[in-house]
Amino acid sequence: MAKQFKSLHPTKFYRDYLNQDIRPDGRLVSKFRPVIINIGSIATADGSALVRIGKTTVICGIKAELCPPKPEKPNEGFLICNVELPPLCSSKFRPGPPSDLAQITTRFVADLILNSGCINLKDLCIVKEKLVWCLYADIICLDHDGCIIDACLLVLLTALKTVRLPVVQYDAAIDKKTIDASVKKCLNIYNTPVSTTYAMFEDKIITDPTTEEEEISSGLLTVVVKDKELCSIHKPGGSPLSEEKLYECINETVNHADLLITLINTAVSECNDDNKNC
Amino acid sequence: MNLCEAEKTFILHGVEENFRVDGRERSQYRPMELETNVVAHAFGSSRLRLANTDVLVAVKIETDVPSVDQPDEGKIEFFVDCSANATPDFEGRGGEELATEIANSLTSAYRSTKAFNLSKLCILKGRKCWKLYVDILLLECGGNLYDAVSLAVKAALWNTDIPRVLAVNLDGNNVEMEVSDNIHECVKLDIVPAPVMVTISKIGEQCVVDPSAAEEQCATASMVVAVSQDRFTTVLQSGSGSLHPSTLRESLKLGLEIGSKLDQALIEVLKQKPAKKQIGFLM
Amino acid sequence: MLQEIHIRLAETRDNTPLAINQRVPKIFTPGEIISEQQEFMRGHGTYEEDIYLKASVAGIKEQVNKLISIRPLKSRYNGEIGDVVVGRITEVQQKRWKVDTNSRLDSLLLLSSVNLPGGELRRRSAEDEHMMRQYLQEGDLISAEVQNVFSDGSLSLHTRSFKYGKLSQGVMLKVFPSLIKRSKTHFHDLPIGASVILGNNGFVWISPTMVNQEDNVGGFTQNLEEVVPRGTRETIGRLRNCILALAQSNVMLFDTSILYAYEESLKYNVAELLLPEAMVDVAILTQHKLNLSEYS
Amino acid sequence: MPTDNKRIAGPEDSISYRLFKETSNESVLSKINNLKNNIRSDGRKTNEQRKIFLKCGVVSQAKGSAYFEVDNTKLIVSVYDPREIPKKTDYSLKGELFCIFKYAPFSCPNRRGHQQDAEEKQHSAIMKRALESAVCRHEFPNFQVDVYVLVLENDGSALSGAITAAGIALAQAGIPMYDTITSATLAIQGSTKLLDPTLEEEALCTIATHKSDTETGYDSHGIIVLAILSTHEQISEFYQLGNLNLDTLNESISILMNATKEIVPLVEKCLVDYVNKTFKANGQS
Amino acid sequence: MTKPLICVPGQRLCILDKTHESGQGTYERQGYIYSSLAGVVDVVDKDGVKVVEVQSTGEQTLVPTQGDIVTAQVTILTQDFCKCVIKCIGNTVLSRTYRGILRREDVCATDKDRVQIYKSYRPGDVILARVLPITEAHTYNLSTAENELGVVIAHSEHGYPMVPISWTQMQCTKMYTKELRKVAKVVPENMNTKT
Repeated sequence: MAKQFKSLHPTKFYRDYLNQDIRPDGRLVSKFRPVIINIGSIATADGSALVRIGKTTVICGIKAELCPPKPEKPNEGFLICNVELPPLCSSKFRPGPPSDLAQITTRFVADLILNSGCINLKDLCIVKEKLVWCLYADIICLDHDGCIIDACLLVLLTALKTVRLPVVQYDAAIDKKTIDASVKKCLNIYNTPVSTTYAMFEDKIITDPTTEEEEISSGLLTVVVKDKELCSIHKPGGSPLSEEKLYECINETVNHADLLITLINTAVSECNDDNKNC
Repeated sequence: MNLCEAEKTFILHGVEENFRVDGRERSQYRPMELETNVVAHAFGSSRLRLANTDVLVAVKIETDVPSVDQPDEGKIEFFVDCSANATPDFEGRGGEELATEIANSLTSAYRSTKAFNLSKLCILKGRKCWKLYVDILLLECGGNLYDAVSLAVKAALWNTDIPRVLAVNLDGNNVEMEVSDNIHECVKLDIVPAPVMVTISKIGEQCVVDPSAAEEQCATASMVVAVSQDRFTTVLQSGSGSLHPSTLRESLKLGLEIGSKLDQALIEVLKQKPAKKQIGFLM
Repeated sequence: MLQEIHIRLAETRDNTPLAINQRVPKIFTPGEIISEQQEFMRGHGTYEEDIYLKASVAGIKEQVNKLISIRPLKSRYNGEIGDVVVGRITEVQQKRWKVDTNSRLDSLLLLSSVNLPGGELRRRSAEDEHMMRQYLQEGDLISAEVQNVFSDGSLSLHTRSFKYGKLSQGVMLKVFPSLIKRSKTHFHDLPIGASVILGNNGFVWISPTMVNQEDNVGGFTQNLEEVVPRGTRETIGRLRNCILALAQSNVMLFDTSILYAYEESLKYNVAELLLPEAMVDVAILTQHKLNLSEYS
Repeated sequence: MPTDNKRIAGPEDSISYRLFKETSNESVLSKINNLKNNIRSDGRKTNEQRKIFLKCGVVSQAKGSAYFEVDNTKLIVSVYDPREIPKKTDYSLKGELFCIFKYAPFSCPNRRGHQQDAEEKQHSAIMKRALESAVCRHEFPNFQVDVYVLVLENDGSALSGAITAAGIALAQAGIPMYDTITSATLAIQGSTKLLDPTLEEEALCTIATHKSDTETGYDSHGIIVLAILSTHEQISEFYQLGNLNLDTLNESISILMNATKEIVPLVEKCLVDYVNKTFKANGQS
Repeated sequence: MTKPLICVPGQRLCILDKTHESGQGTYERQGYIYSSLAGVVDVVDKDGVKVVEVQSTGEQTLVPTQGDIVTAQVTILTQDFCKCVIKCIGNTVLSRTYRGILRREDVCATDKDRVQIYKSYRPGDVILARVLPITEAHTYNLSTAENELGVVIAHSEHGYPMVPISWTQMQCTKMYTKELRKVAKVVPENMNTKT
């Protein structure tokens, strides 16, 4: 009967659980789900990573291409990142143009990467005014079970750290490009912003919510930190939140961030061991 | 239009009897009528009528830059328009799926170099080439679209005149091209090996060619084979349905046989003196 | 294989005019003056402008006393009460079926206007409503009579007679409604072993002749087991091709014209009747024979 | 192409750096010659398939899902509950399948767009045809079942892999099916028939070559995809490209029939494992 | 627990004869019974005939069919009908809901003409209903014209649960106000099982 009840009165079903201080998936209210990071799984990409937060799965592949820079920024390359939430990952999404959520997430992640300064676009310049790298980072969600921003940010940063670019010789006089694929360079990543999401349900704050929890919650909050500092807060509407609770969330994020960054670095270092010439 | 079970049974028994509703045998084609050079502004055009199926094809030519992967080849692109005139089912975006499927099948069928040599369309390697736009308009649907479309396309390409290029100069990055002013000085493409498609429908336990619209509804599975000079350039299924391997082999054999005959008949007609008087296609 | 594949060029087609010495009726085009005299009454397909009566559709003039109307050559079916029609079910709705009868709007067949199995006087219950798809479902063909014409021109049909109801094995053809000649009966059991229903709406139904029509009570049965014998099948195929040949040459369709065409077509085999030359030939010969019988 | 303002677009004229790579000494022709001599770059025999890894139930939000991997070809399929067919109001006795086949932008040597291109649309149509005859469509009249395929990395035979994986995903979703469906790809160059071709082999087999240096006639070449319902021996999809004669086609059918039969036990094992697992879980709860 | 007999779609289960019948999750072809699901084989004895069934171990994929008893939630009321979303078929919880419509004439078995929708159902009510034959493609016609069908869970205007006190009335558990409903006679024990 539990399934029927959940289907008919999801909120009541959930409240009953929370009254016992436990969530339907067995977690405590402030408990994070396990995170798994896997790197370099896509050989056709120049950098790739796969992240799982609980059941939420996202994959990111980065393709490097060559192009002339914008006239107004002659020594900057491009980093184009897009988040796809295909209908494959959840029944919430329909085939066709990107959903609102996908557009919002794309924008948020893209802005965050540029503003946090974790990557310097000038590093992507090959010959000023002539040739720069354009990195296409496509993040695709394979399984949407909540906290999509957290997963996207994590996977993007990890993937960026695995990017290996070949050396390019450019002869501007005859417009000739020569690629030396035997030597590959890493990209400089200056800092690692990570985020965690919270859901508000009645008077409680739920850490790292699943899709079901996100749906019945009265509002979401995403906190992004880098180097133990607050980087961004994303609270798209919903019920109001007291200052005190907000601080709690920020502190919790800062603590959790260490764990995530260690995880990224462990994963990336394994790859670097395989790739000594980097 | 949906048929009722009794009508389907009648058709099915007829196929088994080798006497179809209109009196044809299983491997018999309906008579066709072909007209070429019907669109004055096109480089080549044709119109084919097969019973109630009516197809108009026009070929337009433009210059283009060859793709990076194939720098010494020209391009050909097929576009099918299922107008709502043809059947009310095509209203809105109803015909889109069928249109892409037919266009895709043509692209596949013409892809082999042996069937259609794109290198003839190259003007200057990596710089300039001809691009053929083959526009197909379905005026009326009376079954067996693939066959009718492929025949009409072949006829239109047969009549296509490509302007003769007199000289090509390379000036820095720009390609300058001189085309013959004389309209009659044109190059014809070698269309003889171009594929024709044959649809084989499995109705009951038998395979038939040239199914009418009603017969198509009774088919449990349909194969489309594109035949170019006794070889297959494309085989695909149209519509869902499954076949036993032996049926597949049988229909491939039948398709090849009919395809070759069809091709022969078409080329014979195309070789006849080109049309002088115009017959409007409304007649 | 014996069969040839026929592809001909359009220019080789000859548009032989049908029967040279036939009285070809004058065809009026829209806007053409029909009459300058004012004593005539304006009928369908006409309008008055200034002092003239003009045609609003392309067609043939029909005059009943003072009433002048133009019957369009090509049009959708305009139903009249009492017409026999052949139609196809397009939708099952609450207590009624929608039927495609070649009219501008789909026709209606009410659950209360059909004979349900179990006799005419049976009470209709809620169960019947739930069984509607079992009686007639999408795609099924019926013969029916026009019971009523609504103000928007859509038709209400009924099948409350033994001769109407669901159609079984056979072939349906579509021709222009104007080619169907109105006559006392539109059901013809032809002596050549096939039955034809010439629906006023231009839908023609050809089927094997029913041996025992009494069985067909209520008319909701279809015999899917029965295999139509080769002979009957050939007759049906020939009739089909003949009717199409006549329709293409705009010869009116009624039992005599169909029978004449059938006789004239016997010199061809059935599939040969798909060739345009043969079709024209059959139509000309039929018209000729009709003219002869008309004069004699 | 219309501008896509719902995504962040990159510069218009960027090109893959791989195009400027120094071409390797081995030219295309010598590669083709190797193939004609039955030498494959990965050392496989011509009729040897790569090892297949299959797993179902990988997407928690989907009703059914499957992951398929052969060597570097990786793809994921998910299936959802029947839903209303958009823009369709008339009654139909049979349900439909709605397939979307998509390559991830980073899955191929050259970057792919976000929107479906002609090839992907064609693959979607082929999948729909192949799968529809395997599914008991009368069990969900008026509805469509969505099947989404995402190729994460393409190293050849992606379409046949997607069909096999979709069959598993449909079965896991509890959609009634007449049979399990398996599919395989064959690439042909000259008289060589390569089972389960890699991406490079697929590309080489679309090129028409001369029979030998002296002759002018072209040699056979092409690609065939075949999907089969194994128990009932029904071919649900047959798709061929290239230029082949009847004998080659007939031989190819036999090779592919055997190849698809080899996959059946893998599919069955995958499903049986799943049933076992859920059955135990149901027993415990 | 005996080891379950596991099968996959297309697996031939047994011959089709007088003593073996094809049940849920199976189909017949050329004299044999085949499985159409991946699941566990179950043989049910029915009047001496063995009905072969296959039970899916995961969540079943079902769409409502004529005669099914469904659990639905009322969403919109009008004079002539109320709209609802179907959430369960029998005991199976649907992961995707379907649209249902309950017409005025199908609310009660008796006194059809005097039924008023707003006196029978309110938005949010959970009802048991039977699926009528399908006429429109995307909406299921429902009926509650049986004693066992009607409202099973409802909340009063004040938002508290209500309990049935008669065929036509329910009472708020907190405020003791009475509201009109078409109440289902709850069969004790497993009310959702298919009849």
